[in-house]
Amino acid sequence: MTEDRMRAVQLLTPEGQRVSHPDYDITLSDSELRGLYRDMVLVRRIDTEATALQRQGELGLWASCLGQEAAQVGSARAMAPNDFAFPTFREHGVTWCRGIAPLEILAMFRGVTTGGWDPQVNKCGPYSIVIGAQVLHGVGYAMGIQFDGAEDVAVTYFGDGAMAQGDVNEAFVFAASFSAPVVFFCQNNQWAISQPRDRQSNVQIYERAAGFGFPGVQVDGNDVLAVMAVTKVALERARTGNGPTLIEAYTYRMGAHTTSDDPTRYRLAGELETWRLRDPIERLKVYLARQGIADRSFFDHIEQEGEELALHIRDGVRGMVPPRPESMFDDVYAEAHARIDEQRSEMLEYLSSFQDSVG
Amino acid sequence: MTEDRMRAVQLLTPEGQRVSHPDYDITLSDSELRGLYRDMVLVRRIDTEATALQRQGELGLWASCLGQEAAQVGSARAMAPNDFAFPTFREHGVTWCRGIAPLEILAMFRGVTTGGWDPQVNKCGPYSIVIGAQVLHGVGYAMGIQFDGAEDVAVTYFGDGAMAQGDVNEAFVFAASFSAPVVFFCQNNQWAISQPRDRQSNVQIYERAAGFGFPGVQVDGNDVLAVMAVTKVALERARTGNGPTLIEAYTYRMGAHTTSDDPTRYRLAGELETWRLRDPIERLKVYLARQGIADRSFFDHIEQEGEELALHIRDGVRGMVPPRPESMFDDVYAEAHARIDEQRSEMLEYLSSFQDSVG
Amino acid sequence: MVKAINSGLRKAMERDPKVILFGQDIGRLGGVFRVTDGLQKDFGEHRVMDAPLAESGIIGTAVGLAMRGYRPVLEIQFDGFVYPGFDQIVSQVAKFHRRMAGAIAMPITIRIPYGGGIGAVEHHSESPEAYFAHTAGLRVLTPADPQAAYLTIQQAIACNDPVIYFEPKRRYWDKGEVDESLAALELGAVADPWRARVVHTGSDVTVACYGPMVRTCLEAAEASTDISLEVVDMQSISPLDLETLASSVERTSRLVVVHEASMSGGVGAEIAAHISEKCFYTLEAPVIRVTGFDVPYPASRLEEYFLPDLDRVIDAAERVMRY
Amino acid sequence: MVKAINSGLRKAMERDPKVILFGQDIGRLGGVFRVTDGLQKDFGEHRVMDAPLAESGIIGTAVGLAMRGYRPVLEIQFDGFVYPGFDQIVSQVAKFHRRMAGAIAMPITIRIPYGGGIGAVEHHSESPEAYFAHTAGLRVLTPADPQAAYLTIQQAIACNDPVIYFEPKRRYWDKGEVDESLAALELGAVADPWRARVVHTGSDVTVACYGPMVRTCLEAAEASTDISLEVVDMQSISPLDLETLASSVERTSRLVVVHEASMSGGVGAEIAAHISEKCFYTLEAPVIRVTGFDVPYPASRLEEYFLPDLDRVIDAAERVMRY
Ligand SMILES: Cc1ncc(C[n+]2csc(CCOP(=O)(O)OP(=O)(O)O)c2C)c(N)n1
Ligand SMILES: Cc1ncc(C[n+]2csc(CCOP(=O)(O)OP(=O)(O)O)c2C)c(N)n1
Ligand SMILES: [Mg+2]
Ligand SMILES: [Mg+2]
Repeated sequence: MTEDRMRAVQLLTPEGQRVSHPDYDITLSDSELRGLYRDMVLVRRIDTEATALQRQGELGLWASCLGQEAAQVGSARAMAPNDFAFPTFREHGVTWCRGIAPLEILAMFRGVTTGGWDPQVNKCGPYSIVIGAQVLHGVGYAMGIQFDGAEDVAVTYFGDGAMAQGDVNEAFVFAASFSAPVVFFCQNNQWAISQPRDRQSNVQIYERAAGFGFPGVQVDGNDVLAVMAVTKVALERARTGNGPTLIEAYTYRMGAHTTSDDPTRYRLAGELETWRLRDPIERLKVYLARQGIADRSFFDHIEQEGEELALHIRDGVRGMVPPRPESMFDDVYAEAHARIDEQRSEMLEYLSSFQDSVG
Repeated sequence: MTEDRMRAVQLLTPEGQRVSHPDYDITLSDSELRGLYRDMVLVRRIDTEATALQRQGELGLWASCLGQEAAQVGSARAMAPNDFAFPTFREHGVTWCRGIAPLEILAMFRGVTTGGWDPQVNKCGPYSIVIGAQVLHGVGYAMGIQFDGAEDVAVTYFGDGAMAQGDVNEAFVFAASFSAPVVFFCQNNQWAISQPRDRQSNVQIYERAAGFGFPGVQVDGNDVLAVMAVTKVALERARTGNGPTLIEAYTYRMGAHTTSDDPTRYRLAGELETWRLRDPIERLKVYLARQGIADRSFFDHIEQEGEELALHIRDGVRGMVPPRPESMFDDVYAEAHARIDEQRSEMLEYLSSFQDSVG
Repeated sequence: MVKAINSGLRKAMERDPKVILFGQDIGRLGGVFRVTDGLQKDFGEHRVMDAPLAESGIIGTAVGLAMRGYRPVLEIQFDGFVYPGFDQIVSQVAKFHRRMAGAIAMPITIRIPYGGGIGAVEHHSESPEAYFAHTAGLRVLTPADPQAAYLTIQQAIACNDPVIYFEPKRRYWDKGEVDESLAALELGAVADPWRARVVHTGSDVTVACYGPMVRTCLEAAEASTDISLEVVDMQSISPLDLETLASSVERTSRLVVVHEASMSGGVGAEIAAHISEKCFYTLEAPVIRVTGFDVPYPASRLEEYFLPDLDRVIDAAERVMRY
Repeated sequence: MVKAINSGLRKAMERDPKVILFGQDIGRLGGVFRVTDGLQKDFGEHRVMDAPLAESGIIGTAVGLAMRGYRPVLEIQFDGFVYPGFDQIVSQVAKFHRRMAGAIAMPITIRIPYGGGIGAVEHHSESPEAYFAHTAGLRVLTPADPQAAYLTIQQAIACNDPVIYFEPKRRYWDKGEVDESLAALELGAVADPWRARVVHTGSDVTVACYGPMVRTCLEAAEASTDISLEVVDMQSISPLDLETLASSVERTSRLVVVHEASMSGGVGAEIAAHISEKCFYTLEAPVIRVTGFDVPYPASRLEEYFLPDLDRVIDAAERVMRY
């Protein structure tokens, strides 16, 4: 662990101290810095609220991003509007930054839809659940950027566990082969459900990249400034035709894998304590306060904004209209399909037979 | 190319000159050296004969190993009897060294069987056609060796093209994770059908290993001594509990991909000429002759043995009995299966209806 | 049922030291459904192994383990995650015995929690059994109740052929008597896993079903007052015991087939095609299928409309009676 | 037929600059069957791209290309090599439109040379169409002759849904008139790829078939003197145009279904189940299936016994006539 962190790029220590790095730096305006803080706090508030809603039976499941706010917000805020994000089911910080409404996300976890937003509007793909699959989509999208002669970049998100999947490694091969403008952003949150990262391999994740022919870099994933700095460099590299980069954001999943999980079965409480000291939000807060970039009233204001957001979410989730039964036949095909039409009619006829018998 | 070969371990130059290497060496008796020569010549003879038989319509297909004899023989002869080989469809040199009768191989290419030998007898798996699949089998077998507390090693063969497959990369992950006693032997013959190796990635194949947490080494694949030396080290490493090694044998597919292929569509004749000068058999022959390890009569004798083998193959292939139609129901399941029995009877009944009408 | 499978796995491991379990999170966590709970503790890390997150890797290495004489029992975490391992199953596991001309067997059991009804997110409620039932070289089993699960998991593991073992996850928490004194491997014809079982006798309509739908059909049989339903639990999806089913249909002369998977090309098609052929003169009505629709599994708030339920089964029975 | 598909691809590429071809060895080599011969030369390396040797990678990147507005046409080298890409097809390509609530389409065509009869080695003669036909969200097409191939490949590419396009490789070298003046996308009902085609009229027995078996069944129809066979080329395997088939069966009252794939759970099961239900009162004999057996595709010297041929089709027709 200590050794790992030696290699990780850091610009802000856990104690909120700004440090320098020989290769990476970033200059942000005060309002940008406050913006990052706001993003992280609000994302955490959404996360807390969703966890609560799941406990109350309002959501079927929730996958918490607690502790990973800096990795997600820092990388997503580094992106240009036309860059495209490919998230997994845990990237609430990413979708937040891309401008996807939190209720769109919660609708999926409530089970009223399997997806929803138009990826072209916010340049953000759907939550991917099959581990690794979306990484190939990102590479393909990046190949498309290249063919278009455009300067956008695709950013694909995945976890430490995903590094084992064939799809992720094939994505590395294709990206290298086509020198595609893609950033591979791996959040190493130390766990793939119950499987600890360090049992999978004796080398660091970022080291995988070199053997595929592109650079890898490890960044302190709880340091929003470092994450942003490193991501910006990778984006620039891709944008200027120099191909992919693998970023390993070294972070920690502070919550359970999902609300169905019981992490006490496989990890020690002490580990969580250690990581609490590295909380991504706290360290930025200390820095902002110490530098006089933000004051009490700012922090209170964000707190307040969070409460309002939570209320909005709560009401929104509870008020979600259950989908019409026959909507399951929508969007299966983009063009007319006889079998679908037939089955839809059969269902409607069957359902109306009940109404008759009731009426 | 020149740069590549700088890194490749070499003990015998294309001119048949014995050279030394700081990390690898090998000492072989004269009879062992003559044995390697004999293996390579006979394997090439089998290969030539099979190609001819295919042209005559006796085989459905043939995948030639021309030019890869040193890589195959050198690695396979490095193995201990209880080590286990996992070949692809091109490893005729490997199966030869494992003691699989050439006619067993040819039976598959003739289409009278989809396989045959008992892998336990010669410790050699079937020819694998789906690219990359057998590499995982090798890792699993190696895990089994480990659980048994045995000291055997699994050697998996695959090509440069296979490096792109998810299965091969997953095999690297599993092998590293379990520190399995396996050697990954990649014959980089510069081509995956029409796709040249150097378009796939800007780094060398052996470099892939480091990022998975085990060593990779590049060897001159046309130098049987170097291949054997490097393989022996990798085997020893695995045998003593130190896990996998990736060996990249840098070689060349001198023939077409298979007898169905037409390489003139995608590669220049000059390339072949360059590689002819690096012929694996010629260089050992020069070395043996120059060192007085073998003389004219030995070479003639091997030539003669080759002719006899070719004759044996020719007769054997032509004399192969076509399988009984109902044999397609054999070995689908190891235990009784009602549906299979039913369909077998139906087939036999149907076929006998013809005999009736004829008789 | 979770407990029954757990006990069955334990029995199999006690019986044969070559039986090893391999899958994601099956060790300390005991699997996301706790099916392997406590087994790593009791049998050690070499016999209950957590695998890296790669299904093709899990199945592919199992082929190698089987070649080395092991009897791997794999867990795929959810139905929707078996597809990355499809190639290894279809081209390797299913064909290896043939490719080796019978010289070695592939006694691999692949456990897959499957089906819907638990309010899950995408990819967690699928019924992919038809893909495997269409694949020569594989066997496919699915238990309907805890007792069957306890026995058939042991029989699957003892079988020298590869078995895809589909566990109906919505029935995981079903309680039921499990007689652990029964010796699974010595029951012979009494509990032949490859035979269908008549689990409810009736005279008007035969209802063929398997896995999660057996309980649904039994409930329909209880609830159906006018029409007498005979419920046949197919149990083995491949090979299908169509003989037992046909003899039920010979008595009732009507058949309804029920499964969760989409209708087109589902296992019900094979059952209907076969029975329509073999019982041509007996059938007084066409075989009717009650299944999921030909759409991707819907969002969970819609699953009650997707999944066949008691009403739809009875409705179908009424329809076949109308002929 | 190779030439016809080549021409169809060329037309599609000329019509829409977003159409790109992606696959192993399709560039300079022109594909192992030369289907893409000359296209890289004429359209450039960006529109006809050689892919690394990884099927999941090819299909997965195509999803991303489609998200970027491209219309990828993929080549899988042989039937037996589609399985490593199965997950991307089943969980991504098939479900993406739904997952995006219709916001974007997945106009991906996956070309797969399939079927046996060419004396090939293992994995080169398979008929995996049933897996895809059972998967909601996909369409599955297979042409039977050069003219159909020329038209339907263009229609498949123009379709906004993903289409698995199975090319009957043993018919690649079939010659036949191809009228290239026909505008594939404007033919409408005249050449609707989703409708079955009656390719030979007859009065006694309907024979349903598709792809490579159409020629076999046509030959049977020619050879059958006593029994008059009506041959229906299903053409679209998903969705199946069972309406057209049923109306033929209403005339003949007998049906034989023919395909190369294994019988159990094959497409023939769906056809037989459906027709047995819908034509219950018309059928004078059970629907009989003439198919490959439930074994892995055998060594090539056995394939003549595995594959349905003229004799087996006529034999089946005789059997249904005997009822
Ligand atoms: C192909 C596949 N296999 C298994 C799963 C079940 N699963 C969901 S999340 C997860 C662990 C993922 O770990 P990691 O990639 O580190 O991401 P994290 O959950 O830590 O964000 C597993 C095994 C899945 N979703 N997809
Ligand atoms: C999964 C899969 N995809 C495609 C093929 C078709 N194919 C056979 S050999 C080959 C090229 C293999 O190249 P390489 O791995 O370098 O081995 P080599 O042929 O050079 O020995 C391809 C694409 C296959 N056999 N398996
Ligand atoms: Mg993780
Ligand atoms: Mg090669």
